[in-house]
Amino acid sequence: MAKDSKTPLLDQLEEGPWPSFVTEMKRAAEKKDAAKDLLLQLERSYVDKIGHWKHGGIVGVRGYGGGVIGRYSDLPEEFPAIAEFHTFRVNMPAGWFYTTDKLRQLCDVWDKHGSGLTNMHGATGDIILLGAPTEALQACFDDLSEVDFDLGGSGSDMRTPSCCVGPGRCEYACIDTLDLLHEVTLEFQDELHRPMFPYKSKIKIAGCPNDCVASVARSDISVIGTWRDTIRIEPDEVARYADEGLDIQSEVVDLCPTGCMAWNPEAKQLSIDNPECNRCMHCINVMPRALRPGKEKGATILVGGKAPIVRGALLSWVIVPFMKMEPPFDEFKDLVRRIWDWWDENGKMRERLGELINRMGMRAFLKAVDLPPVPQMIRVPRANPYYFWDPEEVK
Amino acid sequence: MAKDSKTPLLDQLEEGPWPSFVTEMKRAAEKKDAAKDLLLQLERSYVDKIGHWKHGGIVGVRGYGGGVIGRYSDLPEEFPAIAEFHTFRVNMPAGWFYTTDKLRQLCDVWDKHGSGLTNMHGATGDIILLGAPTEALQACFDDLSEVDFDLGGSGSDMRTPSCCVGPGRCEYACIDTLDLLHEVTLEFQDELHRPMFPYKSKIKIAGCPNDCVASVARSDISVIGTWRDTIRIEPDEVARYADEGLDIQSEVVDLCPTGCMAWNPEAKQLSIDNPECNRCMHCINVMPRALRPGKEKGATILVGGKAPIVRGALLSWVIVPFMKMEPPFDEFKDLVRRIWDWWDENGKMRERLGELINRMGMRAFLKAVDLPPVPQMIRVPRANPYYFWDPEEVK
Amino acid sequence: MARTDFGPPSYKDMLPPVIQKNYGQWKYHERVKPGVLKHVAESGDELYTVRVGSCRLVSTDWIRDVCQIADQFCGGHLRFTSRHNLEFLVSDKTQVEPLVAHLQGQGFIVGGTGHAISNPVHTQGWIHCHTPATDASGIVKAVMDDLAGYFTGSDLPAYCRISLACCLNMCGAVHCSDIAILGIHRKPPAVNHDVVRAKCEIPNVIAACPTGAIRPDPKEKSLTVNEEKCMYCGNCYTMCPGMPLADPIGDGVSIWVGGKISSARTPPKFSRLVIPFLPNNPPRWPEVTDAVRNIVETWASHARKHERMGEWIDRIGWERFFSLTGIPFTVQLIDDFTLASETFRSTPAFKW
Amino acid sequence: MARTDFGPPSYKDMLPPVIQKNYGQWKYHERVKPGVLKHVAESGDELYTVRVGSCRLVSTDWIRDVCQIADQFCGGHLRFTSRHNLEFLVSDKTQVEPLVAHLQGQGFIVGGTGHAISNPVHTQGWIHCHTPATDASGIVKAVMDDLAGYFTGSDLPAYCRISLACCLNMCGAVHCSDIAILGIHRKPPAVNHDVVRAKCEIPNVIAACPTGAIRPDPKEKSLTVNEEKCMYCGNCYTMCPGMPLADPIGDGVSIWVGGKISSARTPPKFSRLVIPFLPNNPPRWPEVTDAVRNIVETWASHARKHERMGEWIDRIGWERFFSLTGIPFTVQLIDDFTLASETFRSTPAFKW
Ligand code: SRM
Ligand code: SRM
Ligand code: SRM
Ligand code: SRM
Ligand code: SF4
Ligand code: SF4
Ligand code: SF4
Ligand code: SF4
Ligand code: SF4
Ligand code: SF4
Ligand code: SF4
Ligand code: SF4
Repeated sequence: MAKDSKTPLLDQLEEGPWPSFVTEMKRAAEKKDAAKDLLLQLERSYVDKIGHWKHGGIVGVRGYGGGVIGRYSDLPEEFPAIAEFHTFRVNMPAGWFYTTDKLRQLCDVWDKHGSGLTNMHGATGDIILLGAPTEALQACFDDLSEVDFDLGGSGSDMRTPSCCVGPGRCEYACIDTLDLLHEVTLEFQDELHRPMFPYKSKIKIAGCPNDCVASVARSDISVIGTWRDTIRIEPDEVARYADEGLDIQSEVVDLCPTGCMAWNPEAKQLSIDNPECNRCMHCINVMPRALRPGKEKGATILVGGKAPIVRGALLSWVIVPFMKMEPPFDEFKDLVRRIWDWWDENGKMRERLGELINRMGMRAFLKAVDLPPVPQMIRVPRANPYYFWDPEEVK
Repeated sequence: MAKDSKTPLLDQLEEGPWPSFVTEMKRAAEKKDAAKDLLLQLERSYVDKIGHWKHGGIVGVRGYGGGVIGRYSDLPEEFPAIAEFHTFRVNMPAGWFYTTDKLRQLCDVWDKHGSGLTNMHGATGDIILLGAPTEALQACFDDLSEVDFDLGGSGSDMRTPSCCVGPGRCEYACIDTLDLLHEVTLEFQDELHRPMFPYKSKIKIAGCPNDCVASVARSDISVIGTWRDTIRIEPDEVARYADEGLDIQSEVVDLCPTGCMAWNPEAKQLSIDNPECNRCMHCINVMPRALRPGKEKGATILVGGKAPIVRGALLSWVIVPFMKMEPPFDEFKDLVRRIWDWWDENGKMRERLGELINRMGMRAFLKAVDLPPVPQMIRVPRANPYYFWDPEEVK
Repeated sequence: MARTDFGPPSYKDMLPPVIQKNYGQWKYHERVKPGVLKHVAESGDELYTVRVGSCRLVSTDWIRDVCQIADQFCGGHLRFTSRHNLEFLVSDKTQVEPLVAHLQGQGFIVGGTGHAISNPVHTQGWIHCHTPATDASGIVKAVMDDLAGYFTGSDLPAYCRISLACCLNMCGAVHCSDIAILGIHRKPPAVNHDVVRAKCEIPNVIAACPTGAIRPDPKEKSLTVNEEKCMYCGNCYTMCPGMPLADPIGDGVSIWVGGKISSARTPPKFSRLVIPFLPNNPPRWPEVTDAVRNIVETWASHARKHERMGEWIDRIGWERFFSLTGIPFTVQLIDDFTLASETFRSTPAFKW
Repeated sequence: MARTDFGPPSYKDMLPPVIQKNYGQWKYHERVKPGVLKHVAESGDELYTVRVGSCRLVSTDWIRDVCQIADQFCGGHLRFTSRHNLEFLVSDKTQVEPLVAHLQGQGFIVGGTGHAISNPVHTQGWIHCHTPATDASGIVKAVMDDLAGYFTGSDLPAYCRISLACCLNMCGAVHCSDIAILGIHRKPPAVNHDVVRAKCEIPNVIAACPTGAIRPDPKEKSLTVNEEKCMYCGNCYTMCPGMPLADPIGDGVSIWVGGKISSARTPPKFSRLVIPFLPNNPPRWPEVTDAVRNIVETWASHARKHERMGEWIDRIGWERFFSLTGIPFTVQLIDDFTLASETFRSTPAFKW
C-alpha cells in the first residue's frame, strides 16, 4: 500500500497467508461508498481501540418482525455513507449448498441495494448481507424474494435453524438433517419471522454425535442423530486398517470410553460388547471403512443449550433419548410446540428455555411436555435431599 | 423374650449376629429407671413410627456454653424417668485410645449420675453420655472433671476436633495427627466451650489422603497429611508381592489415576514418574511393604466441608496445598485464627465457612486470610466470564 | 468452682507400650485375616489389632466387659475407630488367636477390616433426637444382621461404607458413603395453633425457617406454612413444639449410593439418590434391608477389584446401575435444587 | 404486497448430481490429503471435497470469483461449512489436482480437514456490532496468519477448534472451543448524563440491567451505576447510547481453553479461562497470537493422538497445564459465580 494510505493499520492485515477481509473490503470499496466508509471507520477503531456503532432502533421490512439488524455509526458526519448500515439475515439453504446461479442472483441484488459486503455465513447460519441504509431495505427484500431468498430470524423469535451436511455427503448421518431442517423451517415460518417468544429460540440438527453443527452448545433445541442397535463391523476392512499400520489397540480400543471393545491382533479381530457401547462415535471416526452406525436410526433430543447471558452458559440436556425421525416429522414438530407453549407461558422476558427449566425444575418441564423420566436424562442423580414432595405423592 | 414382654418389637432386635443395642439398653435398664423408660418409649416409637422427643431449651454446666444437649420426652407422664434426658458430649482422647482404668473411671461417674447408657462414640467423635436429668448435670460434670474428662463442643462453637489413629499405628501417617489434635484442642478451649461463632465449626485431621476420619466431607477445616517428594520404593518387596501373586499391572498400575506407573514383569521392576503422581495413595495402599510416602511430609489444608443444611452439602476445598506440620503448629493455628476471624466478621447466623466462601467468593476469602492463588486450589478454572474487576486491577 | 478448659485426657497416657516405643515408626501392615491387622515397626516390633463390631449404643456394663478382656489380653489398652468399632491392641502374637476365640465365645463379632462392610456410621434416631424421620440403631441392626457375613469376611471388591442419618441434617458423613440410608420427612409441619400460641415466639419461628416458608397467621395468632416452600428440615420444630414434622406415613427412608471419602484412585464423591422413599417398617425394615442387600450384591458381582461403588457406577454409567439393580428410575432422582443443571446429561452418548 | 414466509431455497435444488444420486447412501470417506476429502457411496461413486479457508467477511466479487471456479471444476455447485469454510464438490477425480493447483494459484488457502486448525468461528467485532470489546476479523486474521501451517497441514494430535467472540454474548460456540478468544470489557459504562437525559427512557435502561446495577440519579435526572454489581454486559448501552462501555484501556481479550462439542470419547465440555486479559493491540494483537501459539504448541507436543485440548488437560491436570505452558495462575481464573464450588478441588490429590 502506498505511504499515504488512509488505512495504514488495516493495510498490514493484507499481508500473510490467511485470506484478508481487508482486501475484501477494499474490493467492495472500489464500487461502494458504504464499503469505503466502513473501511475508514474500522481504521478509526483500530486507532481508538473501540467500536463506533450505536444500537439500531427497530428497522425492518413489511410483514416481518425480524430479519434485519439496525445499526448506526456514532460518527455519521465523518462517515456519512454508513450513518445507517443495517444488515439482512437471509435464510440459507439447508447445509449451505448452493448453485452458482443462485449465488450470483444474490450478488446481483446485493450489489444493487447494499454495500457489496457479506458474511458467508453468520454464526447462526444465515447469509449476512452487511450494510444498507433504511430506505433501501424494502426494495432489497423485494428483490431478494424475487430470487427466492427469504429472511432469517432475529429478536425474540425462532432463529434460523441450521444443520450439518448430513446425508448430503456424510456416511455417519443417522437422520436426514437437510430434510428435517427444511421441513422445520417451513413449518415454523411464523415463529421465525414474527418475534413473540420470551427470547430467542434456536434449533440445530446434527446427523450424529460428532455434532458438526455444535448443536449441543448453541441451540435451545438440539437434535442429534444416533442409533439404537449395534455398530456394523466389516471384518475385512478392520484387517486392512491394521495392515495399513493403524494401531487399533492404542488408537481405538484404549480410547473407547466404555471399554467395550476388544482387539485380537493375531486374528485381526475386533469385537464390540454392543450393549455397553454408548455410541460416542470415536471408533467409527477412526475406522470409517470398517465400522458404521447401526441400522435402527433416529435422534436424541436435547434442550437448553445457550451462551452465557444472563446466568451462565448451558449445554443442552437429553430429554428424549431416542426418537424416530421420518417425514413429515410430526412427533418432533409436536414436541417442539409443546416445549414452546410451556416456555411461552412461563418464561420471563429474556429467559431462555434452559434457564426456565433451571428455575422451574426439570420435573415441571417433563410433566408439562409429557415426557417420562429416564436415566439417560441425567449424568448423575441428585446429591442433595431437597426434593419437595407433592402431597399427591405422599399417600 | 417372654410372651408378655412390654417390648415385643424391640425384642426382635435381640436376635441376629450383629451386636444388639436393645440388649445393651436392657442391661442398663436393670439398674436404671431412665434406661427402662427409654426402652419403653422407644418401643412406643416403634409402634407409632415417630420419635417422642422435644427439643431441649438451654441446659448446661457452670462456666460452659456448650457440651450438653437438652432433651425432653413428649410423653413425660408415661415415661417420667426420661422427662429430662440430656446428654453430655465428653471430649475423647486423641485417636480414641483408652486405658481400661480411664474407661472404668468414666463408667463409675456415669453409673452414679446418668442412665448407664453411652455412645462410644458420637459421630463427631465425643464420648456421648446418654441421658441425665437437669439436676444431675453439674454434679456429673464435677465428677467427670475429677477423673480428667472435660466437655466437648455443641452449639455455635468449635466442635470437638477429631483425627485418625495416625502415627499411633499407621505407617502412612505424614503428620502427627494425635499430637496436632491434642495441641489444637488445648489451644482453642475457649472456642470449644463457649459458643460465639456464627455457627458450628469443625476441624478434622487425617494422616494421609485415605482420610480415615472423613475430614473432607465433614469438617469446616480439614487437615490431610501428604508429602512433596517421591514415593519410596523397596524393589525387593515389589518383587515379593509379584511372587505372592499380586497382579501389579491390573491391580496397581492400571488403576493409577495419573497413569504415571510402569511395570516391567520380566525384570519385576516398578517405576513411578513421580512428578506426575498426584499422591492418591492407591499404589501404596495395595503394596504397603513395597511403597511408602516420601520423606518431605506435611499437610494439605482444605476448608468448607459440611452436611446439607441449608444450601447443600459441600466437600472441603484445597486452600493450602502443602504446609509443614511440626510442633507447636503455630503456622496452622495462626491460619485457623485468620479464617475464623474472617468468618466471624462476615458470616450470617447459621452460615458455615463453606457457605460464606460461596457467598463472598474464594477471592475475598484468599485475600482476607492472605493466601496466594495456586492451581492446586481448583479442579478447573472458571467457565463463565463473570469476573468483576476491581478498578485497581484495570490500570 | 470446678476446673474448666483443661481439655481431654492426653493420648500419650493412653497408648500401650508398644505404641509408645514405636510411635510414628511403623513400617508396613498386613491383613492377617478378617478382623485382624498386623503392623510392623521399623524396630521389628509387631502390633496386632483385633477389630470388633460394636452397636455403639452400649451400656457401662459393656464397657466394663471389654475392659476386662483388654486387661486379660492387651495389658489394659484398647481403642475405638472412627467408625465406632472397638480395637484390641495386642503386642504378643501368641495372644491373638486366644483373644479372637475368647471374643467369639463371648458373642462379639470380629471383622470389619479390609474389603469388608465395616460398622455403619449412624446417629440417634428415635433414641435421642427430636427431628428424626426414622430410627437409627434399629435399621443398622437389621441391615447388619443381614449383611454380617460381609463384616466377618473381606472378599468384596473394595471397601463398602454404609452410613445412616435419621434426617437431612445428616449427622455423620452419610453424604459421601458407598451406601447411605437417610431418614426423610415428606410432610410439612402440622401446625398446632394452641401449642404455638402457648409456647412459641412467633418471630423466632419465622426467622428459623431457611426457605422463608413460614408466615404469621394473625387470625389464629399463630403461624401458617407455605407447603410448597417447605423442605421438611425441622428447624421450626426446634424453635417451637407446636410444629411437629414427624408423621408415620410421611416419614421413611431414602437410599443413596456411590459416595466416597478417600482420594485413592478417584477424588471424594457425594452419594446420589437412587431410592427416594421406603416406608418405616420397624422393627426390621425389610424394604430397607432388601434394597441395601440388592445394591451390595449387584455391585459385588459386577465391580472389578479395588473398585468402590461410585467408581463402578462411573465406569458403567448410571443407566446401567439402574438396569442391573432393577431399581426403577423416578422423577425424584432428577435434581432440581441449586446446582441441578450440573447433573443433567449433555451428550447423546449413553447406554440403553 | 411482497410474498412472505416462503422459506429458504430448497436444498434439493442446490445439490450436485452426484449427491442427488447418492443422497444418504454414503459408505465411507478417506482423507486424501490436507484439504481434500473423498467420500465413497454404496454405488461406488466418489465425491471429492476440496476445502478452502475463507475470511467469511467477503465481497460479492469474491462470491462471483468462487462461482466461476465452481463452474469450471464442479458443474456449478459449491457449499459452505459450519465453520464458514468453502467447499468445492468434485465428482470427477481427475479434476481434483487441477482444482487444487488453480486455487493455490489464485491465492486461496486449501486445508482445514482432519487434525488441523480449521477456520475460527467468529463474530462482528468493530465491523458491525455495538457492544464489542475487541475486533473479530482482525484478530482472526492475525492468529491464522501465524497458524496457517496448521490449517494447510493436518498432523496435530486431534482437532483444534479456535473461536472468537467479541463480547460476553459469545455469538458462536466459543464457550466450547479448544481455544476461545473472548473480548471482554472491564469497566462499567461511563454515564454521559446529557445523552441519557436527551435520548434514553430511564425505566427501560434500569430494567435492562440483568444484575440490577443501575439506579435512577434524581439530581441529574439521569442514572448511576453501582460499579460493584456491573458485569459489563452492555445491555444498558443497547437501550441507551449514553451508557458507552467501550474503553481503550478497559477492553481487551481473554483466552479460554479445553472446550469441545463432539461426544467422541468424552462428553462436550466448556472452555475454561486461562488468561484473564490481554490488551487490544491492533492491527496484529501480538500478545494474543503469541498466547494462542504457545497453547497450541504445548498441546501439540504433549498430547497423545486423538486427544483434544480438554482431554489432554483432564489427563495431566490443570496444574500441569499451567506449568507446561508457563501461563501464570491468577485469582481471576478461580470461579466466583453461581456454580463456583463445583470448580474447587476437594481432594489432596494433585500435582506440583
Ligand atoms: C451476526 C451474529 C454474529 C456473526 O458475526 O455471525 C450475531 C450478532 C449479534 N448477536 Fe448473537 N449473533 C450471531 C450468532 C449468535 C450465536 C451463535 C448461534 O446462533 O449459533 C450465539 C450463541 C448461541 C446462543 O444463542 O446462545 C449468539 C448469542 C447472542 C447473545 C447471548 C444470548 C444468550 O442467551 O446468552 C446476544 C445478546 C442478546 O440476545 O441480547 C446476542 C446478540 C447479538 C446482537 C444482536 C447484539 C445486539 O444486541 O445488537 C449482534 C448483532 C451484531 C450485528 O450488528 O450484526 N447474540 N449469537 C450471529 C448471527 C448471524 C446469523 O444469523 O447467522
Ligand atoms: C450426637 C450426634 C449424632 C450421633 O448420634 O452421633 C449429632 C446429633 C445432633 N446433631 Fe449433628 N450430631 C452429630 C454429628 C454431626 C455430624 C458429623 C460430624 O461432626 O462429623 C454432622 C455432619 C458434619 C457437619 O457438621 O456438617 C452433623 C450435622 C448436623 C447438622 C447440619 C449442619 C449443617 O451445616 O448442615 C445439624 C443441624 C443444626 O446444626 O441445627 C445437626 C444437629 C444435631 C442436633 C443437635 C439436632 C438438634 O438441633 O437438636 C442433634 C442432637 C441429637 C441429640 O439429641 O443428641 N447436626 N452432626 C453427633 C455428635 C456427637 C459427637 O459430638 O460426637
Ligand atoms: C482404624 C481406622 C482409623 C481410625 O483412626 O479409626 C482406619 C485404619 C486403616 N485404614 Fe482407613 N481406617 C478407618 C476409617 C477409614 C475411613 C473413614 C470412614 O469410613 O468413615 C475411610 C474413608 C472411607 C471412604 O473412602 O469412604 C478409610 C479409607 C481407607 C482407605 C482408602 C480405601 C479406598 O480404596 O478408597 C485405605 C487404604 C486401603 O485400605 O486400601 C485405608 C487404610 C487403612 C489402614 C490399612 C491404614 C494402616 O496402614 O493402618 C488401616 C486398616 C484398614 C482396615 O480396616 O483394613 N483406609 N478408612 C478407621 C477404621 C474404621 C472402621 O472401624 O472400619
Ligand atoms: C463440513 C463439516 C460439516 C458441515 O456441515 O459443514 C464437517 C464435516 C466432517 N466432520 Fe465434523 N464437520 C464440520 C464441523 C464440525 C464441528 C463443528 C465446529 O467445529 O464448530 C465439530 C465439533 C467440534 C468439537 O468437538 O469441538 C466436528 C466434529 C467432528 C468430529 C469429532 C472430532 C473429535 O474427535 O472430537 C468428527 C470425527 C473425526 O473426524 O474423527 C468429524 C467428522 C467429520 C467428517 C469426517 C464426517 C464425514 O464422514 O464426512 C467430515 C469431514 C471432516 C474433516 O474436516 O476432515 N467432525 N465437525 C464441518 C466442517 C467445519 C470446517 O469447515 O472445519
Ligand atoms: S454431525 Fe455426523 S452426520 Fe453430520 S456431518 Fe458431522 S459426522 Fe456427518
Ligand atoms: S462408539 Fe464409542 S463407546 Fe461405542 S464402541 Fe466405539 S468407541 Fe466404544
Ligand atoms: S488417614 Fe492415612 S494415616 Fe490416618 S489412619 Fe488412615 S491410612 Fe493411616
Ligand atoms: S500414589 Fe496414586 S497417582 Fe501416585 S503413583 Fe500411586 S497410584 Fe499413581
Ligand atoms: S441426623 Fe437429624 S435426627 Fe439424626 S441425630 Fe442428626 S439431627 Fe438428629
Ligand atoms: S420444616 Fe423447615 S422448611 Fe419446613 S417450615 Fe419448618 S423450618 Fe421451614
Ligand atoms: S459477540 Fe458481542 S460484540 Fe460480538 S457480534 Fe456478538 S453481540 Fe456483538
Ligand atoms: S453493563 Fe450490564 S451489568 Fe453493567 S450496568 Fe450495564 S446492563 Fe448492568
